[in-house]
Amino acid sequence: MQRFVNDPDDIVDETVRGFVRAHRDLVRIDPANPRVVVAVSAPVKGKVGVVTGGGSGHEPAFIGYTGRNMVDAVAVGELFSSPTAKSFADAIRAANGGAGVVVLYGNYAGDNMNVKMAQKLAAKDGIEVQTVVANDDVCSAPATERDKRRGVAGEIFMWKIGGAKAAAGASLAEVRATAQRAIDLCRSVGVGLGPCTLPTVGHPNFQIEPGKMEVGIGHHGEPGAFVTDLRRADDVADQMVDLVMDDHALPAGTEVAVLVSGLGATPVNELYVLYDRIEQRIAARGQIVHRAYVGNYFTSLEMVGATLTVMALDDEMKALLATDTACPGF
Amino acid sequence: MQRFVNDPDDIVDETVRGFVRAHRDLVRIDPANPRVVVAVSAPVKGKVGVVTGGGSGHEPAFIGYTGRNMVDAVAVGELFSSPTAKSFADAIRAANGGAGVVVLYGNYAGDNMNVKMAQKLAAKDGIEVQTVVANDDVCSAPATERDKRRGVAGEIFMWKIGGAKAAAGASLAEVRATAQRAIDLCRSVGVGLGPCTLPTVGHPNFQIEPGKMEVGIGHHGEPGAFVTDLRRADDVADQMVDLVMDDHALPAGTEVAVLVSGLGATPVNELYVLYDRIEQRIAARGQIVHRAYVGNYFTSLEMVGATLTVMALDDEMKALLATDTACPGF
Amino acid sequence: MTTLTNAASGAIIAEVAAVIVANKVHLSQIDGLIGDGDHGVNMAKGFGRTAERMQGRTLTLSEAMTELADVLIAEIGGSMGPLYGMMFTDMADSIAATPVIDADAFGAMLRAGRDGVQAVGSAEVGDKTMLDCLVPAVSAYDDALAQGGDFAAALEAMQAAAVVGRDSTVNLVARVGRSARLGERSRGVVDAGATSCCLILHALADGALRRMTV
Amino acid sequence: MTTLTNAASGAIIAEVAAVIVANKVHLSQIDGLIGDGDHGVNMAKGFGRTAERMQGRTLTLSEAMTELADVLIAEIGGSMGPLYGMMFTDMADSIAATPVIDADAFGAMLRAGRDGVQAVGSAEVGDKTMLDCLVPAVSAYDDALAQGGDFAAALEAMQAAAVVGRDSTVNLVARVGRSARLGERSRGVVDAGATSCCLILHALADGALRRMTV
Ligand SMILES: Nc1ncnc2c1ncn2[C@@H]1O[C@H](COP(=O)(O)OP(=O)(O)O)[C@@H](O)[C@H]1O
Ligand SMILES: Nc1ncnc2c1ncn2[C@@H]1O[C@H](COP(=O)(O)OP(=O)(O)O)[C@@H](O)[C@H]1O
Ligand SMILES: [Mg+2]
Ligand SMILES: [Mg+2]
Ligand SMILES: [Mg+2]
Ligand SMILES: [Mg+2]
Repeated sequence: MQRFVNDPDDIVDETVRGFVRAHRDLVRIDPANPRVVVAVSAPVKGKVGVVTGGGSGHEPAFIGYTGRNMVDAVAVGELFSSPTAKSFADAIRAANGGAGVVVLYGNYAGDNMNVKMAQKLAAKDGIEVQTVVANDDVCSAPATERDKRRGVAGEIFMWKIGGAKAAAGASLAEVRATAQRAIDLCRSVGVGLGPCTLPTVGHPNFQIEPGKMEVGIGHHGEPGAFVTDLRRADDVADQMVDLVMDDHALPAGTEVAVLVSGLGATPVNELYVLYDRIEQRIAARGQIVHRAYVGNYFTSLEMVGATLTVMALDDEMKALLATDTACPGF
Repeated sequence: MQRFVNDPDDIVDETVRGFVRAHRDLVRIDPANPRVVVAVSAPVKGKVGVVTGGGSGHEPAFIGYTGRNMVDAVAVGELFSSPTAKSFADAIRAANGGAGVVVLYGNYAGDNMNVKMAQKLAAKDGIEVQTVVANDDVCSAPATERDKRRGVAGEIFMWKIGGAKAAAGASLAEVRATAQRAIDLCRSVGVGLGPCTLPTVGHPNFQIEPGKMEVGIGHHGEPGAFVTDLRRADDVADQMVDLVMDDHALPAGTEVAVLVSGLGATPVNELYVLYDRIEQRIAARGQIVHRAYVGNYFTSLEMVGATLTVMALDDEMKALLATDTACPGF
Repeated sequence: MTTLTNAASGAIIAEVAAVIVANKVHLSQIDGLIGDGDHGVNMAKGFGRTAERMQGRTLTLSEAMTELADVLIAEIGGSMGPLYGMMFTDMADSIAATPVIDADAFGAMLRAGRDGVQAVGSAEVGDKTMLDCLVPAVSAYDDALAQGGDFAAALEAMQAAAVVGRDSTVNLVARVGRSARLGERSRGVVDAGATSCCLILHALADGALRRMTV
Repeated sequence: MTTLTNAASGAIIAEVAAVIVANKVHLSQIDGLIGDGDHGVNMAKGFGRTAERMQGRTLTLSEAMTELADVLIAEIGGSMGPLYGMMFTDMADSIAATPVIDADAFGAMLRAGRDGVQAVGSAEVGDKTMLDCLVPAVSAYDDALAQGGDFAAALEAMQAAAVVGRDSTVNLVARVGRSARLGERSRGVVDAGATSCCLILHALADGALRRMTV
């Protein structure tokens, strides 16, 4: 494995330590739990706490979105594995400013279980906890079973909107409802061109044949909608837009925010090649790109590929998206 | 090739187009030259213009550092190939606010030639041009031949400092001198674990055997100081720090800025694993990290590996580094 | 009546842990076939740490189970943390106030554990998970008692049913967890969680059988 | 006296371009051995575009060279843009005011081109570059004239020396440019730039020889 690694079992602890060292102006480690990253600004008295968490290996997600007017505390799991219920509970405690805490996380079995348990643990401390489960990945289940869909890069918009709403002084119910609306307005799709390897496992977690691509792939290599020939970037971009926008079914003239993220090993210039076509295709379908993000925002170790997220906007969402934030991930 | 690409010959034009679409709040394409990216804020009347340029494939460098209080205009070359003299000249014209233009670029044969010619072309238009040639890569030549060293990720600090100084209203001579001092205060080293492939060429431009690493590798795969066994991340980090800091020879207590950049395909978490040790090693050697940047700041397509840049700081450099900037790359 | 003393049975959990640690590589290998190959690592980490922390202390069975559950919930995460964490939490709670555990109390404990796993994981028998071992094993225990069997006979019936349940996963297609990604390709291989569950139930029953007093 | 009419010789550059375009793959293959494999692509792009833009227009030799230089400088970049760009700029400038080019004027033009390459690239003979072809070829031209040879003889001497110069790069170690990264490993292979330079000088001389008037 051509990697920078010490003992593979230590990679998560070292990542968190290095991360907090590098960004100590914005984040710190929870003294109660080395697997919880907390914004230096948190907790803010009277503000709804915003928490997320998930497996590691997606950096800058999840920890990178901790900061001012963003997520207050993040529970950190092993590579591609849910954080413990205790870490979620400690993150909830660290974020708690007395106005309740909202946990904004992705729809994965382990996360669902651990958040559920953390909620009970926090309830014992008298902290009111509400949750939003992101399910923006269109290929992970049909539209009729949206609750089965996985959460992917749309979570970044959910955090940004939820963080901004909480910073604006909204109540727990309001923050929850707004973050829920944010993720409801998001649709995402991933395209995988190459696998990644967990350092503790030592071999790729799946295979993609040269010349093929897996459309609809998940953030841990979950199987896509189909495997097909890898075509020209413009065709791939068109297909990604169509998958997302067909599911979205937005009225003509809707403004959208677009996020194109590399999965880890795809060069940044290719993301811009995709984006060049994505914006044109969205325009051709009648929607208007209000704002775009292109880069490595939500990765899967060194997977080769990219994800597209499109979020429909209205005036409130635009204002919240424009809220000034400070976090290492943006 | 598992890539998002149309005609490989179009990749640069499409990258620039996608980039400017995505970041139109900050940048635009020069109407006179599709290979010149200009800050929407430029030119600023009476301000010294700041220009850079280089081959493509290093995104977000170079174009990503165009913006407010940063670089005013960037000349864009083919993949790993210097921009034309005309593009450098057009970038100089686009950045020119009447107070002269400083070109802050890296020490490569093609860039040296094209900038030299562009300077002559701009002189015909009556624009005063001065240059700073970055040479922060310690392994590319011995300390006694610093003028032969290549410019690498230290350029980012040079741009940030030069951009901030120009924004502060300094004269051409002052901006040049300050940017020169910034790069003189920088030392960098790269470690390569895997090669990259130019889409137009179709095979890797060099090889690194599994289990080996190339210490001192350049941004285009230029050969390193030596090839050795790939060791534990902590050992690699120590070696990188020692190479950079031995060359630096800074007094104890010196504050430094640190930039760790992935080369393209190394997962972000590994950069933090390296950084965790880098900061400790720097501290053990007696210097103090004032500020750190960790991420994909200056890449080489999908090369596997990382670079370390350490910049010595004084009060002026700290103030300039803290200047508020807006560009897609940060 | 045959019973088990709660106070004297904490070491059963150390024995369960020893079995899991001994099967670390085996469990990871099975998980590697259709999962991500870490089940043995995850399990050995949680159970091994508990065994270490129990060393030199005398715990009741319910205390030891709570200790194990706490490690799983606080330090393991993933799916195993909550699944086995809730199983042992609910088993511990069910006997916490029972100094002398008879066959009925033991059965109630098993049912509590099973229900805990189902409550947190929302999986069903047939989904190719640990439940395909746990659910029939607990039923076999209950059935043996209902049919007039004694404590020991019920435990042995549970062990036998656990093996059958574990092996039933070979012909199943995974519908939850990581292996579900493979669909039909997940058939033909035993489930890792069912395998660890079978090991746990066996060690638990063996420990109980060895400590029974009349 | 044998001369060349500037006004009637623009097409020589189209002929030079045709030779480069025809050798696109060959040049890239050579560059691929110890460089990045794009020399043919870079050259064909610059020379080919110039040929296209010259089509249907009648240019003088100096105008055609300026046209070529402008494309190289404005559209090719890299190292070839400035190197061949300055070579043709300086050659064009040297004959721009010379309607009738005699052997001396042609020699001055060659020297101007050589000096242009050296000024912009700062390389030396022996560095394994196009200069290993260009410098001895220009010297051979001068020497032939100095030794009493006529225009045609000088051009032929230049062609012969260009081949020898090109082949001299086989045994050199690259000290500048991309191949320098390979050090000793760059020995044994001909230099791509020297190869293209040899093609250019040959086509230039052939074009001149065909157009000479007495
Ligand atoms: N919802 C669930 N209910 C019960 N058991 C489950 C559930 N999801 C997964 N499992 C069990 O977990 C096992 C895998 O455990 P492990 O490898 O440790 O976790 P992970 O899949 O996160 O790597 C599976 O073999 C299966 O038996
Ligand atoms: N400083 C220089 N002076 C003269 N020729 C040079 C110089 N640097 C490189 N060359 C020539 O350039 C050739 C390579 O050209 P090309 O492949 O088009 O550019 P690149 O190396 O940028 O890919 C080399 O074979 C060499 O002859
Ligand atoms: Mg796992
Ligand atoms: Mg597993
Ligand atoms: Mg090249
Ligand atoms: Mg080349």
